[in-house]
Amino acid sequence: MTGTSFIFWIVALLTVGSAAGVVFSKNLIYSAISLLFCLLGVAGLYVFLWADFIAVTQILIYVGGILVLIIFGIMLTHRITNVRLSHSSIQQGVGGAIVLAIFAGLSAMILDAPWYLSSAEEPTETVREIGRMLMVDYLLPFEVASILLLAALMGAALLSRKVD
Amino acid sequence: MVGLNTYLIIGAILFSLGMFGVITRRNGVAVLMGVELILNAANVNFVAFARFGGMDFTGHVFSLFVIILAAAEAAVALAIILNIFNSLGTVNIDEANQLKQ
Amino acid sequence: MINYGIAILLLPLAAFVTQIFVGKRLPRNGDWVSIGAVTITFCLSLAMFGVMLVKYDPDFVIDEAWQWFDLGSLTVHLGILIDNVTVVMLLVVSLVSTLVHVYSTSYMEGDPRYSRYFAFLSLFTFSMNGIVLANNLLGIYMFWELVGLSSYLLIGFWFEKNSASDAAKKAFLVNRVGDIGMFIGIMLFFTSTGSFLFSDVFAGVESGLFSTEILTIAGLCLFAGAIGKSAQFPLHVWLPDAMEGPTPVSALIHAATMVAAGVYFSFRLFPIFTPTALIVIAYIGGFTAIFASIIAVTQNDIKKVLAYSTVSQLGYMILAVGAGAYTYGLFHLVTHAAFKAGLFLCSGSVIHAMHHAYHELHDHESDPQDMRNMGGMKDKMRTTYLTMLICTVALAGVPFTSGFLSKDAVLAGTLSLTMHHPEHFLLVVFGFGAALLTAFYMFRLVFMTFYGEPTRREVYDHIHESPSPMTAPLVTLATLSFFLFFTLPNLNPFSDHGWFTTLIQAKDSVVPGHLNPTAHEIAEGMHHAHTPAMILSILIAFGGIGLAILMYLQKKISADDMAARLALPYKLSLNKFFVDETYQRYLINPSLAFSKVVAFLDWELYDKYVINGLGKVTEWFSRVVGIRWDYNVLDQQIVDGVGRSTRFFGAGLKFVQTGKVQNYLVWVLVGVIMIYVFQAVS
Amino acid sequence: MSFNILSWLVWLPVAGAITILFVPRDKADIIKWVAAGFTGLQVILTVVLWMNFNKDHVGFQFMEKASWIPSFNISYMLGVDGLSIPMVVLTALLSFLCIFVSWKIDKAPKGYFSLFLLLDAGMMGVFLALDFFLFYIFWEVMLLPMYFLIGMWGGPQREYAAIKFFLYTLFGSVLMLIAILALYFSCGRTFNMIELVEIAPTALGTLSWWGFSGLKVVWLLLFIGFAIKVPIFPFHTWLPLAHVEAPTAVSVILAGVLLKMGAYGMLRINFPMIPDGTVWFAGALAVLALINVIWGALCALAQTDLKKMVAYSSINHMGYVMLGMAAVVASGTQHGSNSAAAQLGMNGAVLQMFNHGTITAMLFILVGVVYDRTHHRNIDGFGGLASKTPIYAGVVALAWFAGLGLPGLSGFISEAMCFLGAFPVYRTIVMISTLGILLNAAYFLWSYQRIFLGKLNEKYANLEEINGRELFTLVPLAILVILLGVYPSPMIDVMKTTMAHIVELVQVSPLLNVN
Amino acid sequence: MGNIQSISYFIPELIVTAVVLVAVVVDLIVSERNVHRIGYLVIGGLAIASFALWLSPPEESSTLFLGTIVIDPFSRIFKFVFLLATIVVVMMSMNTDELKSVRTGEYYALMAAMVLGMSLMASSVDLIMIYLSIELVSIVSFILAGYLRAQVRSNEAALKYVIYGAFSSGLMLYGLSLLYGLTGTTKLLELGSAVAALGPGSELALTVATILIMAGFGYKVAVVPFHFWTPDVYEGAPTPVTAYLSVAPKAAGFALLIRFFNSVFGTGQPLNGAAWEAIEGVPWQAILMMLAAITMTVGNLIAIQQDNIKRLLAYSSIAHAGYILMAVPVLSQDGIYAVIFYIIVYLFMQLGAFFLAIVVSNRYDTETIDDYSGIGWKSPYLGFFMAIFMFSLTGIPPTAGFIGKMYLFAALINGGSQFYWLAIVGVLNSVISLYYYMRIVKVMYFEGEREKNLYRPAGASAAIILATGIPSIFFGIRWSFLADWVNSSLKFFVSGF
Repeated sequence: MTGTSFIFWIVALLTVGSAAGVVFSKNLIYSAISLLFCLLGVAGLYVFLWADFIAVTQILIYVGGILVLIIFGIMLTHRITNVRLSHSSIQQGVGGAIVLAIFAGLSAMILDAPWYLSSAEEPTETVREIGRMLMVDYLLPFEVASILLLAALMGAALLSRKVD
Repeated sequence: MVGLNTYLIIGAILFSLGMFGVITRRNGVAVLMGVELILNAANVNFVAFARFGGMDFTGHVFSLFVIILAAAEAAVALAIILNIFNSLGTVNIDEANQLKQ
Repeated sequence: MINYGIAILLLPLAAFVTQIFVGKRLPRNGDWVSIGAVTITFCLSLAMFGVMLVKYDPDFVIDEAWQWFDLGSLTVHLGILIDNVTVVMLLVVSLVSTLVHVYSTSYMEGDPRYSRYFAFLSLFTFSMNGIVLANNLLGIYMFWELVGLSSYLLIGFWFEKNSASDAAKKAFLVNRVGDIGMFIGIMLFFTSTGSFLFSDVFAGVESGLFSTEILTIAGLCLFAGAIGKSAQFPLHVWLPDAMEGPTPVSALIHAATMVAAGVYFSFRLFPIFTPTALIVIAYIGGFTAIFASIIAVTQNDIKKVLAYSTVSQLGYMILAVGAGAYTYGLFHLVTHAAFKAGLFLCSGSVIHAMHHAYHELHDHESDPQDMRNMGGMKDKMRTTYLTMLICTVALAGVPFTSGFLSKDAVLAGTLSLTMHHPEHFLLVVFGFGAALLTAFYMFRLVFMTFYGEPTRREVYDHIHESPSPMTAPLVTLATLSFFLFFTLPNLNPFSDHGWFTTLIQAKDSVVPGHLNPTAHEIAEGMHHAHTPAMILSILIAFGGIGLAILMYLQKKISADDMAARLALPYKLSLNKFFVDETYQRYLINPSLAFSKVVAFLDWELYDKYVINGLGKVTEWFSRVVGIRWDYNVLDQQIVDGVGRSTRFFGAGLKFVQTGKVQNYLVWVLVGVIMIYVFQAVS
Repeated sequence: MSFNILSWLVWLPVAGAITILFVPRDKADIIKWVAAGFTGLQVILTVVLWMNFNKDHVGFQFMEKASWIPSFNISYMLGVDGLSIPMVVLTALLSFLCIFVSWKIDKAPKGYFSLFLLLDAGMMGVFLALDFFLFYIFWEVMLLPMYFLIGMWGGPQREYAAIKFFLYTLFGSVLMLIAILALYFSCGRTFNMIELVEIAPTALGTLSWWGFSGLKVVWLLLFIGFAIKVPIFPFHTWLPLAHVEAPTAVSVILAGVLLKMGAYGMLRINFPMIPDGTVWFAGALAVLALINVIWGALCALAQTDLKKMVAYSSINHMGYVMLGMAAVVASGTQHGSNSAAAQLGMNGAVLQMFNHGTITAMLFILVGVVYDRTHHRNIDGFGGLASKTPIYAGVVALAWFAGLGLPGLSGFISEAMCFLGAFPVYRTIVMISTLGILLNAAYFLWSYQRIFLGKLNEKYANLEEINGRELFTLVPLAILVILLGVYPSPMIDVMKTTMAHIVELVQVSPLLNVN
Repeated sequence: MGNIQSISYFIPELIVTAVVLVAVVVDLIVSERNVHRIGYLVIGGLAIASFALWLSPPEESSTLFLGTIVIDPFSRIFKFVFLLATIVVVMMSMNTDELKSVRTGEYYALMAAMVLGMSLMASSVDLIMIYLSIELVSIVSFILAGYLRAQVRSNEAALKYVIYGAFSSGLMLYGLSLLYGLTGTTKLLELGSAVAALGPGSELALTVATILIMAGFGYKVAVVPFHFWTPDVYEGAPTPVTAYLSVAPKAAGFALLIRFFNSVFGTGQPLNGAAWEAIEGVPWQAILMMLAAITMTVGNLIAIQQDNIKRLLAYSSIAHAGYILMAVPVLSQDGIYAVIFYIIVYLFMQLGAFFLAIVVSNRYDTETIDDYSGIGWKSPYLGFFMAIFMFSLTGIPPTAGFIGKMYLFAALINGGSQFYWLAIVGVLNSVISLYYYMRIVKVMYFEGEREKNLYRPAGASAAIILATGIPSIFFGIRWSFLADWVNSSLKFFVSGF
């Protein structure tokens, strides 16, 4: 086992482990913290996948944006004095069974499927290519995304406004 | 060298855990975290496929859009959860059940 | 002639229509319309009769048919057949009808539905003439049912009495049973010949279109109609009940004419009956003759006695057809029409008198028809007594009467048959036995009514002879009971040779293969049987009369003793062999019960549970789903009666919709897995 | 022909309905007279139609055709032939009379009469449409006014009856829709009935439904649609309920016209278009007819509700129609000439449809007359009415005897024709079903006895005699019943050419020649 | 076509975008009192967009923006549907009492944004674009469903909707990623041939991807078992929004579904008359047939149980989705024809029915069916049109609903014998649906008595009722124009670039 792959496995384990923490932890804050590590781990995986730009975006938007949003959400919906911030689960039995079944199916599929494979060199630069695609090939989605964000912004502001 | 399948399996695990979280968590915020896990699972897939499919940047672009959308969605969802909290005083999804008939 | 026929047919119909619509507004409630119509009919018939006598041609026939409807490939014709038989029948019908009309003006006087009564009588005359004139099976069937209708209307004329309306219904339904058989027979013949006309059917039979078996069945099916109409066993039950109608009606319809239609029909059809069919017919006739006369012996209601007597005499006629002496069956029909109508009208006269007597005494309880309430009336009702005696003698078959001639011929035919086929000796026993009993019970009737001491003096004192409109017909009919009218131009009282036997001659059977004896062979056989039959029948007639004298006039033998000694036969006879009770118990009640069951099945089971409930399965299914996944089963079970099960099924699914979003999501995943499994399986 | 008489027949009632909508709602008399006027005009038009009808013409007359939806090859096409003209006359006559039967309706007369006229238009349309699609539209459109008429003006269980009727018939008609579409596509995309008759007998041969022969399935789907209307056992349970709950005039229309549509549809569509299916199913049809006859009669016998008894009698009588129709397969020589039995049966069936229409209309009107006066229909609850209301009793007797098939009244000859037609093919079945005429007589006479005979029930000592308006509605029917009973030729002459043609079309089926 | 050239074909969408932006800006400026006037602004803007769409070449068929979307007659007719539905719903929103208490400027802006999203759904040919457009529609829907912040049930509707929506789109996204992984492309027009070229062994992965993607689409068109959000959301959301959700996004979902399955899992025929075929290995046709059958049955059966008119219409809309879905797996021109025709007809009758529910709720303050008692007498106008809509939804001639259904069944019958059972299930479901639709008619007419003071809606309300009611009848009698139009719209853009 090379060092790279050792690190990879660490990251992978971190990702999976903290993902489990997110869904199994009894404390909401712990869940949030686990999510942080999970997202970081995913970013790490991106690095291994030669997607440095995505990794950075992941950290910026996910960790810096979404996670903060989530923690704000927790804070706003729980009194800070409430130390435990415990939260419980329902239908774990049936849910677990179903999810396990699905996971089993997915695994079988993953190992079985003839994925589209093509060897490639590690790109020296990813940002330029991604930028070109966003500005040329995917210009329309890019613009639509802005409308979407505008709508979401409007909506979020509208909905979280105090009822007059 | 770690192969494609490893990433996919990791993705599948994240996906499954995400689903599990969404299904089982009572707290709305926690449910949202589950959703994020699912989206991340898909993203891992996209990036992994991009990497092993000849370094196709389409996958990267896709995952970028997913991240953006996740943010938008999270914002709206949290706004809604806050709203629920304001009116019901709880964020437990199963207690938001006035519509049950 | 054909115009006469049409006029005879339509005049009574016109009278009926007039009476129904404007009868009440006419003077005398319009009875003169009906009487006029029927009298003209009688005159026309008489004219036809005259023509017939002038021609004096046994083969005289007019057969004309008109298209009724046309289907292109098939044309249905109806028409009129006039031959000597028709003329004689028309004369009988119109004569009796006219007399009854006249009689009724007095008998029915003051009835609130007087005009309607005459309308119905006219309707009957029309229908009966139709039967007689029809030259085809369908036409006969149609008028057959129409006489049934008029019979229904007249039996139920006093419908306020439940017994009358019951009897009317019974008459119609029992007749319909026979008619169904008749219709099937018609269908059988029509299917192969494509025509209803007698001529076509006979030609078809002769050319061998039918196998013997089919012919037997078809013939018997047609005969079933005669069983019903002529009240043969086992469909005789309606006739005694039909006495609920006014007595003139009984005389006209239920003695002289309509009930004889079956005989007439069998007469017409004789050429197509196979030997098997004929034997069955003979047995039915013979059995009915003895069976009904046994019952008549013990009846106390004057009209019931006559009714069973009619059944018995009809049995004779049918027996004659079965025995091959079918022209003599018709002969008996004609002679019987006169004296039996006379008997009924006489009894009507008696009843009328009794009724008035009771009426004057304000006695509404006693039965004016019960012979036990009568007695000694011969002095008070001279005309009635005498005419009735003459008719009774005729019915008993005493020489010098018409009844003697015809009955003797029938018995001769039977004897001849038995001589050729000794295995059918029972027929002779039936025939002569019935003759004995007939003589006995008829004189019993006369003695109980007119002789002896009156049962109640005060009633006796109020008895008066009936008015002349009533007695005149009696006299006419009694006169016609003498042999003379039937043997002219011959005057031999012991031989039936005369215009009748000359003009109405038997025809050969058209059944192929010479299975039946020819007319000549039958005549031959009868000729040989004639003398023994005559001697025997005279003896028997006097034997029966003598017995009656001993028991009821001189009271040498106590009737009660006899009854006690013959307890079982007496009981059977008195109760008419429990035929009605048997039918009620084993046919009618089960049918009604069955109809209730069917209606229950249809409405309470099929509709309620199969149609309205899409099945217990769905209900069960919804319950399983409900209990398994929902906490609020009870909340949901608000089911209004409408569309119950569909709602139930719907309810089951509604339980899944619990409102818990995560529960839904589990379902989504389950769905995903299910779809996967579904595709993997397929 | 410049004057489109058939279109006038169909759209005149619609015009009447629209006119009524403009009459102020409190002017009930005007509304009624408008309705009477328009339906009366319709009757006059049918008389004109009848006079100008060419009896010897094979095929349709007074055809009208206009393009409607070219892209789906749907056209507006009307025509009349010997099969439809009796039905058209019946519809017009009954609609007209029913306006007077409904004279006493006081709840929302505006709605009632306009719906009634729409119903009239729908029925006319069904009998006149020659485009299958148009036919279906009219078929369904008729349900709507019927639903409202039963549901709004009916008896105590009217809501249940209305929805049950609607569900039942819709069930049948949607299956029919599938069959119509199957025919449409397998016959080269046409709804034109005339073309379908030419194409369909061979075109369906190749169709297969999961291994079943397509033509049988299509035949059955159509059959179920029509059988529900007839109604044929076991699709009959809507009928007693709907008839009982509906107001009198609507019961008259239901029994008098609607039931005929089922049989009409079979004769117009199933028989000529899918002769193979017809031949294949004819035996079963005869059995179903037998069940209808016996089952309907037994149920009628057991009823205590007079109207329900009459309703079941309709089931019983429509059985005869089916029996006559089943005779269509009688090929070869019977009754002495070629396919005569088939023609006898088929003509008998159509004649019976018409006659049952008039007779049952009388029956229902008469039930309505007594119900209006006594407010109940319990057969055992009357007694001896004949002595109080002799005219009424007389008319009832006429109708009752017509119902039980008394010769001389119209029911007899058509029933006899049905029997005679079916007899060569289905001996046993016909023999058993003749029991039906005994049961007919039993329930009619028994009910007549219980209502009219015997001692007068003191409750009804002041019962009113039938009035002029009611007699007016009955007399035309009575005249028809008697006339056609004595001399059926006018009706038979009109239809025989068409019926012969239909028989011919059915008997081309190769299945027949195998036997 | 390149980005710059594409703009000239993108004008209607650009106008819609402009409407969104203008509405947002105007909302910031105008006073509280006049804020509802933004509705007119949006209506005007959408009308202009419609006009622009009308002017656009109807037969034009090409890709835009470097293969992210296409314009073709197929998407064009759907865009009309979206615009029309939105205009009607905006008008409805301006006439409902429910929205009187809240500030509606953003509401109308969001509606316009929805049109943009749906238009893109109907014309996307790139997985990224597909995902993005679905999300745009979803997120706007979440917000609209929760628009009545003061009402708990509206909040709840939004919460359920967002969780459900996020979850479903997550599943779909995962499925899309698998598809991408199998083929290495996101372009729909390439995916078809790429999928077809996949060797054996790919069936499992393709099936999983199909099912997961179907979960996303199914959620959008509310197909069983992805329908669970519908009743709660429909009941909780403001009624006009419910009406909107039950029509427009569904239509968009179907447009997307058809295009997606045609291109990716079919042989990609341009609807030129020939039936196309499904690729081998993935039985998505059978799955869709199954889902269609289950969907309509479940929708109808549960609808029977409903006592609330909105819930009833919600469930019935599930059933209608099932009917529409029936014709999709036929894979023929007839099938798509029927789908489009039905959607157009459905738009009128469903929006009409919802609007009448709004009018009744405004006037009589009830959503309970039993409280509709006697409305036919109190207000013949409302009763008549409600009855028309109910008949049309059931599919009884002479209403447009019947014609729509007829086309659906026709497509199935013409499709071949494997579809007959589905047709029979479909017609039987129509019969079931009769029961609950007629219940409303029954309550309206069979109960109650004539009243003195009749209620007659006026002004805009009457206009909306007529605008939906008249087509519901008219298209049942003369639909040639519509038929021809739909017929001419049956063209996909399919060839590669």
